[in-house]
Amino acid sequence: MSDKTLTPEQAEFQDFCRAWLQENKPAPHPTPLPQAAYEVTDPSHLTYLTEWQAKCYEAGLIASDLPKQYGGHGMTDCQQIASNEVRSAGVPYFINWIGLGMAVPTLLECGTEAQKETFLPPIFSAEHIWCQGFSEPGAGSDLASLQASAVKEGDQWIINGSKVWTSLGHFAQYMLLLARQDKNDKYGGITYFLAPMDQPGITVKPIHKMTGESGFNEVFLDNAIVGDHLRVGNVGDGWKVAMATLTSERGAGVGVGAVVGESPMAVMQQVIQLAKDTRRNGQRVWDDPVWRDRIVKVYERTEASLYNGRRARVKALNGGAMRIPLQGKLTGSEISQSLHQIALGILGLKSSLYVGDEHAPANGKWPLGYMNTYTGTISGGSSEIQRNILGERVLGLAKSK
Amino acid sequence: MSDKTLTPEQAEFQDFCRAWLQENKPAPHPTPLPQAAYEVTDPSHLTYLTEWQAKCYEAGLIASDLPKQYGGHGMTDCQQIASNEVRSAGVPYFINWIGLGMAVPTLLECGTEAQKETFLPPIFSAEHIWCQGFSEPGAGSDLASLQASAVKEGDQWIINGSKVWTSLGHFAQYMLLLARQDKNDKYGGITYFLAPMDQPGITVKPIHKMTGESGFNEVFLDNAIVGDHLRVGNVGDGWKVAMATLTSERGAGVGVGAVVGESPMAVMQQVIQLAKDTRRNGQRVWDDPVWRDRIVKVYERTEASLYNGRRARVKALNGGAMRIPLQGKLTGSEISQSLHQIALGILGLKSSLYVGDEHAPANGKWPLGYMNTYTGTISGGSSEIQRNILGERVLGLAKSK
Amino acid sequence: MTTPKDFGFDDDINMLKDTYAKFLLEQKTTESLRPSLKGTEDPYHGSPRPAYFDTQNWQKTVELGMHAVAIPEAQGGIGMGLVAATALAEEIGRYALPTPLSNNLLAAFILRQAPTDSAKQLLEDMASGLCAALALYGEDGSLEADSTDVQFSDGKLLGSAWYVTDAQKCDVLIVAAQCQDGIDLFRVNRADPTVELSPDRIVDLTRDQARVAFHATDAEPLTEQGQGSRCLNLALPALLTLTAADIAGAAEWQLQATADYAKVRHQFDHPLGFFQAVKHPIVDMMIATDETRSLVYQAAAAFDFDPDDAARCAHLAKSSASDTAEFCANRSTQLHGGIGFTWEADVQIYHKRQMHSQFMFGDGVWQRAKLAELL
Amino acid sequence: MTTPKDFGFDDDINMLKDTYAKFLLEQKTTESLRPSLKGTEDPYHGSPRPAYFDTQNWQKTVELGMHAVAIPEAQGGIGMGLVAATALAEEIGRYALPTPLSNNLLAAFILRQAPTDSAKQLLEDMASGLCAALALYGEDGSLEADSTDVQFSDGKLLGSAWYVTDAQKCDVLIVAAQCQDGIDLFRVNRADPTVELSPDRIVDLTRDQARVAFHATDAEPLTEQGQGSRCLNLALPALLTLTAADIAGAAEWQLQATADYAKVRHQFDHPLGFFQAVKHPIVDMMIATDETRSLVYQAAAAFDFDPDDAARCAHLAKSSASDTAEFCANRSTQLHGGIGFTWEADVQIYHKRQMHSQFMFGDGVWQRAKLAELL
Repeated sequence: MSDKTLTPEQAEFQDFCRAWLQENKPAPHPTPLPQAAYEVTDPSHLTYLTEWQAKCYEAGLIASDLPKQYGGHGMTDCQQIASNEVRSAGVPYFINWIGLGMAVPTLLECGTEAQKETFLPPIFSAEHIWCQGFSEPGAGSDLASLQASAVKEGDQWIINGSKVWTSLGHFAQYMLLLARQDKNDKYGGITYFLAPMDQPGITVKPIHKMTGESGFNEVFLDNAIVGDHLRVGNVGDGWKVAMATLTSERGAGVGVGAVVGESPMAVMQQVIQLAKDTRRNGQRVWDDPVWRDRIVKVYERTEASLYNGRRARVKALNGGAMRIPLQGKLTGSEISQSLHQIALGILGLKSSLYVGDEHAPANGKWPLGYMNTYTGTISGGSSEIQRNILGERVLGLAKSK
Repeated sequence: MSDKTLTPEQAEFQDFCRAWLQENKPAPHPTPLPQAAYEVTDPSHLTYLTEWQAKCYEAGLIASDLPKQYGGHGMTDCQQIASNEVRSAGVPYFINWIGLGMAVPTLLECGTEAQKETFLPPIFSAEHIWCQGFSEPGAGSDLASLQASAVKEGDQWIINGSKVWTSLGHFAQYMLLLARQDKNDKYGGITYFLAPMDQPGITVKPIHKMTGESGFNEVFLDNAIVGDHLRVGNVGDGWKVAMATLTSERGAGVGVGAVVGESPMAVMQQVIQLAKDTRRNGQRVWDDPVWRDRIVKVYERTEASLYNGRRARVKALNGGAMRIPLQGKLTGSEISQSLHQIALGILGLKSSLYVGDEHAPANGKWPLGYMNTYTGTISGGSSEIQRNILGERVLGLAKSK
Repeated sequence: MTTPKDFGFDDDINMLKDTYAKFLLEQKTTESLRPSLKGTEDPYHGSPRPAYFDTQNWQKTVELGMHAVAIPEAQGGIGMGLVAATALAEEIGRYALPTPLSNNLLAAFILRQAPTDSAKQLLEDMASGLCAALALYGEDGSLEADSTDVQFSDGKLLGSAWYVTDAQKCDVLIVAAQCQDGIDLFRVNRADPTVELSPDRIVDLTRDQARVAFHATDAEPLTEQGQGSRCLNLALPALLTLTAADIAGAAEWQLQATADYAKVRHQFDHPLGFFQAVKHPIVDMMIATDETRSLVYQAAAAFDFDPDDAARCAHLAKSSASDTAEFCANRSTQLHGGIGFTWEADVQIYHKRQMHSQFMFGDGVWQRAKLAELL
Repeated sequence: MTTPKDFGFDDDINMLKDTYAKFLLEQKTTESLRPSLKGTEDPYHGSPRPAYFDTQNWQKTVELGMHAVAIPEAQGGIGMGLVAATALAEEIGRYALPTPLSNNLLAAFILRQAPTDSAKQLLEDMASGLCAALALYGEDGSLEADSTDVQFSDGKLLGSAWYVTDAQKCDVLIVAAQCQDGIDLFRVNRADPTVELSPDRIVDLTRDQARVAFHATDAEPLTEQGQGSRCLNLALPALLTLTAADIAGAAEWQLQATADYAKVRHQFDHPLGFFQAVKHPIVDMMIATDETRSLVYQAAAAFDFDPDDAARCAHLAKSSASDTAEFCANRSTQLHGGIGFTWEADVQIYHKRQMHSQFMFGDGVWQRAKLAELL
C-alpha cells in the first residue's frame, strides 16, 4: 500500500525501490556481520558491504536528490523514500556511514566545487571509505580542546598528534581531520582538512571495545602531509565547519542514504517476541505484568520517536525547527539502551551466553547489542552533552561550561 | 521485648518511657492536627502541642542526656532511646522543632554559658517557640547571598531586610537570625543573632503553600533591634555557626528529642494496607503485580534507610562518619515523595478528594501528604544542593559552584 | 502509516487552533480563576470553594463556534473530527481553563457513536449551547465497562455516579447505567429534583467534580438496548486522546514556565539554568512532553483517518500523557524551588490539574495493560 | 529488630575481613586475570577463553583458612556464620575475583541444612580443600523448586544442569534432581566419565560457567528423600545474601573508581566531577550502593540471629542488589566516557560481572514478588 500523500513521480520511485530491493537483496554473508558498520573489521565483510553499497548507489537509492555533477541522480524529494525503503527491506547496512553521514553534508555545505566533484562520487559508491579524526585521547566531549597541530609549509600542511575512537580508520582512504594551526585561540585556532590515510605519516592501531569487537582505532599522525587544496573552509574556520558535520551526526542533518541497520521498531518487535518466547517460573515472561509494563513503556517511547520524526517536518506542530531533530540522538540512544536492558532482563541468566555460544539466543545479539548501546550514549557527543545542547540551543538556558 | 544490647540503666529507662508514654498519651485534639509541626497555625493546636511537649520534657524524654545546668536531665546515652520510643508511640509531634532541632545544637556548640543557661530550658519546655531567619526572597539555596543588614549602634544591632519561609514565625518568641554586617565579604560578612520577635521592628505575614496550608511566613525586619549579648559567635562568624545549624537540619546533628510525626515505615505500612483495601478493575490494587512491584521497591528502600541509620553507627561498616548521615535528608525526602506518588496511584481518581471531603480516604491525607513532600525535597537545602554536598564532602569531587 | 504526514493538521484546523489560543491568551485564564479561590485556601478552616464557571468566557466560546466543532453538520455543528477537537483540548490544557468545552467535546464523540434519534437530539441541543457532562464512573474510578454503580430499572435511574467532572457547569448528564442487557447510556437533566449533586472537595482548582445520586430519576435512553458499552468502547480512543491532549498542553506550559524561571532566577552567581541539575531535568521535561504530543497527534489522526488503529494509538497517547503529567508536575514544582510551592504561583495550579488528569480514563499502567492485549 | 546493632560484625569478623581484603589487594586480581583474556577478545574470530583459575591464589586462600569459614567445627571447619561469609563475599565482589570460594560458601550453607552423613562428609572434604559447585538450574534459569531439568531414577542422574558457575574449577558438583518425591540433592564427581561439561561462552570474564550433562551418572544422595526443596529453601536466604554481598562489593568498587576518574579527568577546563551531570549520578551510585550494603548486612545478621526474618531480609537484599548492579554498571561505564567502554579498562570487567550477578538466584522483580507474599 502506497502512502497517499506522494506525488505520482514519488509513488513510482517508491514502487521501483521496493521491487529493486526485493530482487537485489544479497544473500547473507557466510559469517555473520557485526551489528553496525562501525564494527566491521573482517576484510571479506568489507568487500561484501562495499559491493552492496555500490549497487544501491547505481540503482539510485543513494544520492537520489543530488545534482548529477556531484554524482547524484538529480531526482526531487526521493531520498527520504529510498532511505525508508532501504531501512525496512531487511538488507545490510551501508558500510561508508561516515562518508555518507558526515563527509557528504560537510562537503555540500562548505566544500569547494572541485572538492565536491572529486570526493562525492567515490563516497556514494564506497570506493573511498571515510573516517573521522575529531576526538583525541585527552579531549573527550570537550572537542575544541584538541591538540593535533597543523603547520603550513608551502602549499602543504604538516600534521602531528593523535586521534582516537576512529571508526573504520583501518579501512579508510580519507579522514575528516581537525587540527590546530593556532595554540592560543581555542575555537578560532582549528582548521578542517580532508586527509589521505595512505601515507607513511599515519599509523592506525585498533582499540578493542568492551564487547571484544574492534572497529575503533587510535590514529597517530607523525608529520602527516595534507595539501592545502584539501582544506575545507578558511584557515581557523575548522570549528564552524565541524559543527555542521556534528549537527549532522547528532541527527539534524539531511540524509543522503540510509546508514543504519535494523530500525528501532524492528528491534522493539523482536523484544516483544522474545518475551513471548521466553519462559521462566512456569510462565511466558510476556505474561508477567511487571515485565509487560516495562516492555510496553519502551514500546510507547519507540513509537513516540517515530511520530516525533514525522512531526519534526510539520511546522505548525514542531515547536521550532531544531527542537525535535536535536533530541533524536539522545532519545534514540537512551531508548535503545533501556530496551536492551529489558531484553537482558527477559532472558535472565540466559543473557550470560555470548556470541558464539551454541545456546545463546540470537547468537548473543542481546548482550552484544546492550553493550554497544553505550557507543550511542557516549560517542558523538555524550548524552550529558546532548542535554546541554538541548537546554541551551532549544530552550535558551545559560551555557553550562 | 527489649533490645539485648542495652545497659541495665538504659533498659530501665526504656521501660519507663514506654510505660509513661502509654499512660500519658494525650487524647486527640477535637480538630485534626496538620501533618507536621511547621504547618500549625491554629492557636488551640499550639496550646495543645505546647502542653504535650512540656509534659514530655518534665518526664525526661527531652534533653535526657544534657547537663542539669542547661535544663537537661543528666542521663547518659538515653536520648536515643527516648526519641525512638516517642516516634513509635503514636503520640503528637513536638511543636518546637526548630528550637529543638536547630537552636539547641547551635547553642550547645557555639553559644555562651549565659546563652545556654538562659535559652535552653524554655526551648525544651516549649515556653519559647523558635523560628529560623536564614532564607531571603532573593537567595533560595544560595543562602550566603543574603542581604539583611546588621549595623552596630552602641551595644545593639539594628537589623533591616526580610526573611522568607519562616516556619512558626507567627508563634515564635525568638528567631535564629543571619544578617550581614559587611557587604563586601560574602561569607565573612555574616553574623549570627538570637532575635526577639516581640518588637515593633518585626512584622510577620503568612505565606500559603500549594496545599492551602500556611505555617510559613515572610518576616519583615524594619529597624529591628538585637542586643549584642544575643550574638552567637564572633562578628563575621555567622556563616560558620549557621553551617553547624544546617548540618543538624540536614540530618547529621545529635537529636535532643524526637521532632517528627509518623515514622517512614509506619507510612509505608499504611500504603501497603491502602493497596490491600483499594479495589479497581475488579481486583485489589495489591493484586496487580505492577503496583505491587512498585510498592515493594519503595518498601525495600524504606527498610534500607532504617538499616542505613543503624550502620552509620558501626565504624567498621559505615565508610566514613558523614557518608550515611549526610544522605538522610535527601533519601528520606525522595523516598517519601515516591511513596506518596504511589499512594495517589493506588487511589487513582479517588486521590482527587481532598481534606474535608467526606469520601476522601484518610481525610485527604495522601494528596496533602504528597504535596507536603516538596517541603522535604526543596527546603533546608534542596535535593540538588544535597547531591552537591554529598559529592563534594563525602566523595571529594570538585565543587560545583 | 496511513495517517497524513501532517497528522491532519490542515489550514482550517491550524486557523481554528490559533483563533482559540488567541482568545484564551486574552482571557488571562489563571488570573481570572484567582478571585474565586481567595479565602478558600486553608484545607482545615477555609470556606467552601465555589465551582468556578466563567460564563462570559463560555458565551464567547459559543460565539466563536468552538462548542460545535465536533458536532456533525446534520445536527447543526461544524462536523470536524478528532484532530480539530484535539487542537482545542491542547489549548484548554495549556491555559488550565475551567470550561465545559472539555466535557462537551468528550460528549460529542460518545454521542456520535450512538445511532439513535435521542443522541442526535442531544447533539443538536449541544450545538445550540447546551452543556453536557459525563457520569460514567463508579466509586472505584475504574473504566472497565461494567464498573458503573448506577442501575436502570422500571424506567428510572437509581444509585450514584462518581467523579463527574464539571458537574456544576452542565445542563445535562450522560449517565452510564447497568441494565438488563448490559450497560446503556441515558440523558438526564441536571436540574431534575430527583438528581442530587454533592460537590467533591477536590485538589484540582481548575475543575469541579461531584458525586451525583439518582433517586428514581427519569432518564431518556441514548443508546439502543445493551449497546452502551459498545458505544463507549468506540468513543474511548477519543476520550483518551482528548484527555492526553489536555495534559500535553499543560505539560508544554510547565516546560516553558520552568525554563523561563531558570533564565531569570539567579543562584550562586548564575542563572539557575546554568546548573546541569536544573538544565537537564528541564530537557527531560521537554523530551517527555514531545513524546506525548507526537503520540497525541498521531492518536487523533488515527481516529479520523485510520480507525482500525485508533485504540492502539489512543492507549499509547494516554500512557505517555499520564506519565508525563506526573513527571512534569513533579519537576516543575521542584525546579521552581520555594516559589513553586506557594499558593501564589501558577505552577501549583497546573500541578494539581495534571495530577487529576493523570488518572482520568485510566492511568499509565492501565493503558499499557490494555495496549499489551493489542501487541 | 533483634539482630545486633553492629550486624554481628564483631572483632573476629572484622579481622577476618581485613585479612582477606589485604590478601586480595596484594593479589592485584584484575591484573592477574588479564593474561588469560589476551587474544580472546574478538567475539567472532577470537580464540576460546580458558576458564581462569588462579590455583596459587586458591591455595593461599585455603592456607588462610577462608575456605572453611562457614563449615561447622564438627566437620573440621571454623564454624562461623553468614555474617562472616558475607564479609568474604563482599571482598570477592570488590576485587571481581574468579575464585571457587564463592561457590564453596554457597555450598556450605546448603549442606548445613541437610542432616545426612553424606552432607557432613562433603563438608569435611571441603574443609580439606575440595571445591564444590552448584548444579541447580534448568534451562530457564528459574529458581522455583521444580525447575531442574535433571532426573534421578534407578540410582542414576540423567539430563542437563544449566548455568553451573565455576564448573571448571570444582571437584564435586551438588546437583538438584527430580525424584519420585520431589527434588533431592546429589553429590557427583566432576571427573566422572559420564559427566559431560560444555563450557558456556559467557559475557562475564571473571567466572566460568557450563552446562553439565549427566549420562547415567552415579550420584550419592545428600538429602533425605524428597527433602531437597526444603533444604534449598532454608539455604536460599544465604545464597541470596552472599550473591547480594558480591554485588555490593563490586558496586562499591564501581563507585570509588568512577569518583576517582571524575577527579583526575578534565573536560571544559574542570575536573569531570565539577559538572552536576557527572557528580549527581555518582552520588546516586553511592546511595544505591549504601542501601544495598545495609540490607546485605541486615540479611546476614538475620540469618545468624533472627532466622524467622531471614527470608524477608534476604529477598530485600537481593532485590536492592540486583537493581544496584544494573544501575552502577550502567553509570560507571557512561561516566567513564570512551575509556570505560574499552577492553583495557577494568570498568568493563566489573560491568559484566554485575550484569551476571544481577540475575543469579533471581532478579529484582522476582525477589519483590516473593517479598510481597511475606507482607
